[in-house]
Amino acid sequence: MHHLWLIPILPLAGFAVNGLWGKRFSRSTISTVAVSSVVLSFLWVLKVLSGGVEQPIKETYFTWIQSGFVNIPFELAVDRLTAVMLLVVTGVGSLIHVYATGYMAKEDGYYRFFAYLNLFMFFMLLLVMANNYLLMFVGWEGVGLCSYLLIGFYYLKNSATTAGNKAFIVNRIGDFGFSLALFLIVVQFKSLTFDDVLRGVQAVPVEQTAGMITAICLLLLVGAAGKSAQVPLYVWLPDAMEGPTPVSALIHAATMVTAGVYMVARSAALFLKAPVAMDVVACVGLGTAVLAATIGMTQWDIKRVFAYSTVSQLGYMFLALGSGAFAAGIWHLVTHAFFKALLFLGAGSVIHAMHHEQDMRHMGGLRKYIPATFWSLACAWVAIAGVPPFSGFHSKDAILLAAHAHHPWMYWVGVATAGVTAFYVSRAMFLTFFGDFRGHGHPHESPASMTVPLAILGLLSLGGGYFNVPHYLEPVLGAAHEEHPFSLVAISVVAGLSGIAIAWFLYIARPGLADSIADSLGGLYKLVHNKYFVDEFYFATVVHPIIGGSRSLLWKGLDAGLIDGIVNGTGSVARRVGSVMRRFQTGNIRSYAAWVVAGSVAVVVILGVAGGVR
Amino acid sequence: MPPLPQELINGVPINAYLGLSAVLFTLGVAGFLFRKNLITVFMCIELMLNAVNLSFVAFSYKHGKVDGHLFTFFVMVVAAAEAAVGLAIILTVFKNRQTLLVDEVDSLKL
Amino acid sequence: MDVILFAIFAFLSVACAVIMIAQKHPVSSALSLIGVMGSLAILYLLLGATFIAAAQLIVYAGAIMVLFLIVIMLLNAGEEPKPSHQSLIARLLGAPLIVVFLGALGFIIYISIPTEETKVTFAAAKAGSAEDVGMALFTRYLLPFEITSVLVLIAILGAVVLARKEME
Amino acid sequence: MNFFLLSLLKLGLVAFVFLTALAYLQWIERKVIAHVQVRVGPNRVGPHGLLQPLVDTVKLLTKEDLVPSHVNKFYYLGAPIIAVSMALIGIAVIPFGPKIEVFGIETYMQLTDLNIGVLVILAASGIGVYGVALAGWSSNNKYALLGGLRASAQMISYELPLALAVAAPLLIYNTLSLRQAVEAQQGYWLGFIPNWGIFYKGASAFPIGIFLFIAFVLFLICAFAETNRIPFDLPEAENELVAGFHVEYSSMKFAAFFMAEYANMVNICALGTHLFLGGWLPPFPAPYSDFVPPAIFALGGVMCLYHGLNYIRARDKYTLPVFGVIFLGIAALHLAPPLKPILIPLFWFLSKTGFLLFAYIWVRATLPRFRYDQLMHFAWGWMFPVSVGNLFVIGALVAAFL
Repeated sequence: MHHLWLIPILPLAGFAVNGLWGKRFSRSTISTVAVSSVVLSFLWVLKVLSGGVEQPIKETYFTWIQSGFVNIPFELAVDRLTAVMLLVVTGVGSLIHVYATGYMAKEDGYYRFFAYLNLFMFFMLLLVMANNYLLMFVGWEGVGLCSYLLIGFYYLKNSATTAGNKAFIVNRIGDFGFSLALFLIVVQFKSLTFDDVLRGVQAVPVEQTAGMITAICLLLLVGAAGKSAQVPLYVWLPDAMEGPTPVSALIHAATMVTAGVYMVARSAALFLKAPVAMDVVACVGLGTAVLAATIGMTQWDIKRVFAYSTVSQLGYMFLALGSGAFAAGIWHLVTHAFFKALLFLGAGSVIHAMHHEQDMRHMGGLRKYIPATFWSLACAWVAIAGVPPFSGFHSKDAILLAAHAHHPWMYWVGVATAGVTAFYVSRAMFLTFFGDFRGHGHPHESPASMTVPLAILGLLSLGGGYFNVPHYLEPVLGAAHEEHPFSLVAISVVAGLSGIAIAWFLYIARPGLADSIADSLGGLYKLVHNKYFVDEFYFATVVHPIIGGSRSLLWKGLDAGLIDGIVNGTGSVARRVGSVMRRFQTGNIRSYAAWVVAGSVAVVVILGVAGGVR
Repeated sequence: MPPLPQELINGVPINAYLGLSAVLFTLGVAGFLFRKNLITVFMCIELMLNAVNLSFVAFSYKHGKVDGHLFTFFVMVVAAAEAAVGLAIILTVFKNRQTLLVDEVDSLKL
Repeated sequence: MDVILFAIFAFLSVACAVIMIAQKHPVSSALSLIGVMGSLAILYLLLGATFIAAAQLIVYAGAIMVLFLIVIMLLNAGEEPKPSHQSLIARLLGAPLIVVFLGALGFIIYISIPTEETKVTFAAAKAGSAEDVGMALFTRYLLPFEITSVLVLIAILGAVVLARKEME
Repeated sequence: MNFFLLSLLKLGLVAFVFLTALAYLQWIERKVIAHVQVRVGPNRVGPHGLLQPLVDTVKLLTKEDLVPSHVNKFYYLGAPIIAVSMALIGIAVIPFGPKIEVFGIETYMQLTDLNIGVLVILAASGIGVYGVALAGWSSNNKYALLGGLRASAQMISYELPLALAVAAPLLIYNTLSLRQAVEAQQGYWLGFIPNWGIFYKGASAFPIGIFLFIAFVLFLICAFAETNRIPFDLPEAENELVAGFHVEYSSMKFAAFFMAEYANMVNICALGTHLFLGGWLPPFPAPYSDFVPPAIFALGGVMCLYHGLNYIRARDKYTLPVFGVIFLGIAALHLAPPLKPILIPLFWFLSKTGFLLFAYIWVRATLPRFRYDQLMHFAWGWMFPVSVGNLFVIGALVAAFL
């Protein structure tokens, strides 16, 4: 008995304490409760994993749902995949909690923030530890809820609440797909437990159930796309940056958005049986990567740049999954968690230093004002740009090689995207830290509670590539192919470096050249800068029709017309009947009683005639 | 004392109990119909409940099960609740219209 | 023995019931009702329902009827005056209805359960001790029990709301 | 031996002793209060006023029994009967000791051992309310009516926490019969701590007695209220309602109410003794405890003799030696083999009950009276929640440890 339940329960307890009594606590108490709860669960994870997980650890607590042939236990399990996720979630989570105590120090609703954050940790841990799809779905919805709450944390800002609603609604679409997938799984495998599904998949020969399994996989993909911001459901993630920066780092970079990746990896067995779905996944991933990367080149808001970078990196992970290298995907998930969390936290530190200025055009030259932030961000920079031997290089490399093995053209697109990635990150770095200071006010370095996590994450994103995740995951996800053709590796590295170089050329060597290029591109630049007008497109095609339709048809027609009509009709009929029946109502209790007695006499007599109650 | 008939010596026939309960119930109904005092009427309801309880217990003796006792128990609890609320209502009625006659309290109509 | 006791207390209960609906004064009715309940408690004992007998005394005689008595005393409800107007149907239909009712009930009991079927003797009682009742109450009848508790809660609230003074 | 005859015998014995005890309880009360208030108390009739109860009884019997003209005769006369009979019923189910054997007849020191004994006592005290309520109402006197209403309201209010407090030990002993309840408290843990209700440990790993002690305190408070004793004697609050519900009563009917009150006290104290203080069980293991009662009596005797030899008041010259001899005699009886198994348990039972009764008197001598709203608020706002919570805790513990 490893008492796995402790891992999710601890943050939940933190949430309960802060949520119920946080209003009366001092800030130090709140942060102590919140941070310690997460750190404790991190330590417990370490204790559980210290025993090694050659055999998956399963703990069934009670039968949750028993209905017909479906029996869903409340069961937590830890295998190596979960172990990796647990380490990332609780580890990075703890760092970000620590960071948040510094970042949010001056904000209102301090206890609210940390209560939500702990609740999120609870649901995320539930998600990764669940041993069946339904429990996973609970965590899935829970993290969605928390992300909604935290995006709308500054609920006085209209944009924040709108962003929250957007995130929530777009996620609903994904969750709809997911739940459909769950229904299909129940129909197909008569169970929702991962093991049963795995067994079922291996049991039946492919050709019989290919259609069904493909459907399941595609629906799962819809869910994953919703949660992990893939085309066409990625639009909520950039807006989600309205939330506080630690939230963007924890939820919208490191953990929640990777839930989709985790889910697909968890269902690897299913996907492997559905090559079509695999290709779809790969294409979606690739498309997302390219799209987001190109948009990222043209944004001025530092957090938005990193948001699009997140989207494109997630695209990479899906590319990996689609090309069958699940382990590589998870690996990139881990490294990405490190350097993207770092990027966001760094951005947060920058914003903190700039007194909540997010526009890169008003920054610059911050290198000398906030060195600690700069150097830690530099680590993330080289990591994401794929500069060997840093973490991003390894995982991205593994993905690209897998893509090459899958479809060579995917490799080339990926490489291009890698270049673009390197470019926009370098652009952000140059605009922020180099050149001369274009802002106003005096930037100040952030407190230790923020810089220390930055430093730790910096080290991780430098060295994180040497956790050989694919090797560790072999028992779960099968062996990754090992050969590293030097040429391919070299090409991707060159792409990355060239991206950096171009950025240097455009923003350091020849400042202003970039704008002129943008003007010369004209329409194309506008198209990209306005995110391909995707939002506008959705509004025109989906949102407006739905609103209009429900107003005219559902409200005016169905509700006001039909339902009210039925209700009023019933009422009037009742009144007409009553106008007759009220003659009997003299208001005298005893005459009612007499009637009752008469009725019972009738009953009794009939019974007697019928021959008693034998 | 006259000697009892033999078939009565070895116990009371169950339907004597049932008959007793029927009689009590009918008396309760009669009281409900003919009494005019709200409280008395209310007590007649209690009497009916008791009569029914008796038959419940008798039946559960007949079947050698305890279920009838539980019904009786529940009836008691419900009667307690009913008494609390009903008497409160009676108090309010008296407070508002200074009467306890059921015939006076008949404005709930048309 | 059983027969004698049954005869005594059956007679007593009927007599008390008659007195109750015959008496003019509420307090007398209440006391005679208590008499009915007491004799019923003895009959329960004869039927082997020891727990129910005790509960009958504690709950009915000990609590409910005390409430009645208190209310009667509070309102100082005296004799019933001649009613101003009363229900026609109750006056006309009442008596015959009741006679028919009793007759039909008796007939059903008579035809349903032959006299010689079950003989009630205290010794032969199978169930009814506190253990049996409790066991059944908290296993098979748990849900009704819970619901009843909620009902009682609601009743308490209702009584409080009805009886409290109007706040100015 | 014939069951009925035996029961009649026991009945007569218990009735005689019990009624006498009631009479003397009142003497004891007067004495104790007197000494608490540094007075002498009744000391005219007989040595140390020992014959006072007798005289009181004679006086009450011979007093004119007047019935006010404005009362409702039937209930006015019935009320004291109800009160006193309901009070006396309780003693029927209370055991005084274990199974004994006299002249070869095996019998229990108890009138009848019902398997619902506790419920019977509760029911009796519940019906007893009518005596008071009817007395108050039928006296046709507003003080009496107020007293009766107060009494009935108070008694049914305090019956709930009382029943809940009583339910707690029953939950643990798993019986409703007082005899089995006492038998469940046999034994000692750690060899010397008695396994009584308030120290109960039994087979459980956890000393549930702690919570039973809370229940015991609740029980005592409710007992005071249930018997209309100070500090809860609102029904007869002299300075508010003259004498409350029995203001219109005189002579023996008046005495009947007092008898009822004292009988109730004795019953409820005996109940408390059986449920919480281990009934007739000695406070430490038998071989030693058997010598305690005779030792105590002997000590008393010796002291009496000593004080009698060098006396202060002339009277003591004769009385104290007599008492000394009597006490020594009693001590001797405790040692006599045939009586020993009867007297020793009886001694422990009576001493515990007597202690509780003494607590009654003690409190009466010390505490002031509540105000009525305080009384009710205390019942519903404090006693009831606490007893319910306590019962919950004990239930959980029983489920966990027993």
